[in-house]
Amino acid sequence: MTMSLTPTIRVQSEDFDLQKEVDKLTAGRTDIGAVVTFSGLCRDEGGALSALELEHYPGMAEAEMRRIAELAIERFSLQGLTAIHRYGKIAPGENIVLVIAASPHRQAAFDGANFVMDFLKTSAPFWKKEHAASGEARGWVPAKDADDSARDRWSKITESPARGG
Amino acid sequence: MTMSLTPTIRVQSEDFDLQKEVDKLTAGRTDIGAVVTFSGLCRDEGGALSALELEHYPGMAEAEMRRIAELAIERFSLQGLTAIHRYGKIAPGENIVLVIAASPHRQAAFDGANFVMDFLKTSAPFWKKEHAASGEARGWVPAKDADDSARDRWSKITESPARGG
Amino acid sequence: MKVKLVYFAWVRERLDKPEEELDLPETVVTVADLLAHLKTLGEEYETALQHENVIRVAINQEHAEHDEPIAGAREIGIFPPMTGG
Amino acid sequence: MKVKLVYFAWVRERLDKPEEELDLPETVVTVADLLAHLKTLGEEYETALQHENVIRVAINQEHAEHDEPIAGAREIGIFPPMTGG
Repeated sequence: MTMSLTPTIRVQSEDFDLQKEVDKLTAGRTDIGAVVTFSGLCRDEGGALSALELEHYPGMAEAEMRRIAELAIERFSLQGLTAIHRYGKIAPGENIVLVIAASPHRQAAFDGANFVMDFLKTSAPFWKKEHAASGEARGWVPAKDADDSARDRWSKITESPARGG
Repeated sequence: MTMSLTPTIRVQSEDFDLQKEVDKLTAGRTDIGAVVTFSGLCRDEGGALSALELEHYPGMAEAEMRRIAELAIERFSLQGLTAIHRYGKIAPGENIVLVIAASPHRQAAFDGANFVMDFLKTSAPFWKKEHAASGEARGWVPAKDADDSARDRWSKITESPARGG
Repeated sequence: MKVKLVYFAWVRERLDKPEEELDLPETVVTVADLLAHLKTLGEEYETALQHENVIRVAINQEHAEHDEPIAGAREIGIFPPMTGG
Repeated sequence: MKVKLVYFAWVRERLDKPEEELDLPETVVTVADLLAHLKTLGEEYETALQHENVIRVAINQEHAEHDEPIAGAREIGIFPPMTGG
């Protein structure tokens, strides 16, 4: 179960397909019982935005995502983990980020994907700039304290309250 | 946000495609920020199983799934929810169940999908029979106390510890 | 009172039928009464329903406790604890 | 000490350049020293780095605290708090 496993990490401008990415993770395997995916999408904030522009630190972005993914694999004994983050201009309704976690039982898959998202938000070097509906740049999205709190809860919890099969 | 929304509920023998089901949920919308999917897969238990056979109570299965879905939509203010459960013979590595939850922010989507799975396991009328690698029936899967505990934790938590954006 | 009974999983297998119509005596008021009555109908019922505490019942396709009345039931489902998902 | 500096998001925009090579004086030992030194290089540096407590720094593509030494750094990234995901 805890063979050293390599997460799939990608930073790309193209979109991704959930089913194809899940298939890559589960192909030929009959020991995976649960797969959780998280997709983060661009919202238009009630029509105020025409796009988000995602900037990243090439090299470091992949390295941080890999570090976070490996922490999650270790902590939740995952059987597979994929993290894909897009960059460039992204329109409302489009995908920004995908995390997939696979495990024998469901709670570890939920926790693994949730953990990766919380750390990715606060430590992977990506920045969002808003483009107004009118077209001009509206400025950079400020970091949220709520994201720090979401990350910090993982240092308080030693084990999850319930573990279903 | 809290317009009355109808969950998509299906009980079917065919497989499903994650991306297609997510697309149906998010089509034409620009207010969804987070989509969490859970897929439950058939495991072969270390090579011991050749298949799981899923029996269900037609009519009641859909009704219970809808009831659980509506509870989740209300409790987590979800923007969309899909629950699909397969029946019949399912081979190791194949999908059994899919839950998709959509919301503006990530924690509600995680909680919504997790909640639906916990209740679906304990109250949707489905039963699993194991078929041994040799082919003959091995008997019915017993219910697990861990599944009851996983469900019961939702009556203790009034609000989730952290809510990131 | 005429009612349709539907059985699932090992309850169905032990009774060797998926459903039946039964005419219940007046004395059968609750779910527990129904289970007790069924156990008088033959050995296969006794075997299928022997562990009454694990037997789940649905009245008109909604879960029901053992102390609930069955008045108004058109269809009663009897089955083991659920193991889907 | 010669080092490559790379800038992102509003730090990059305020400095109006994505990167540069700098020769740092011996007195620059920590990340905080580096930020203080940069602020002496011109008004745009002062503006970009004025709120030092929110400025994040990575040494050789790994996050670094402001009190960490920069010895051995080939590349130093300077940027605002991250907002990906």
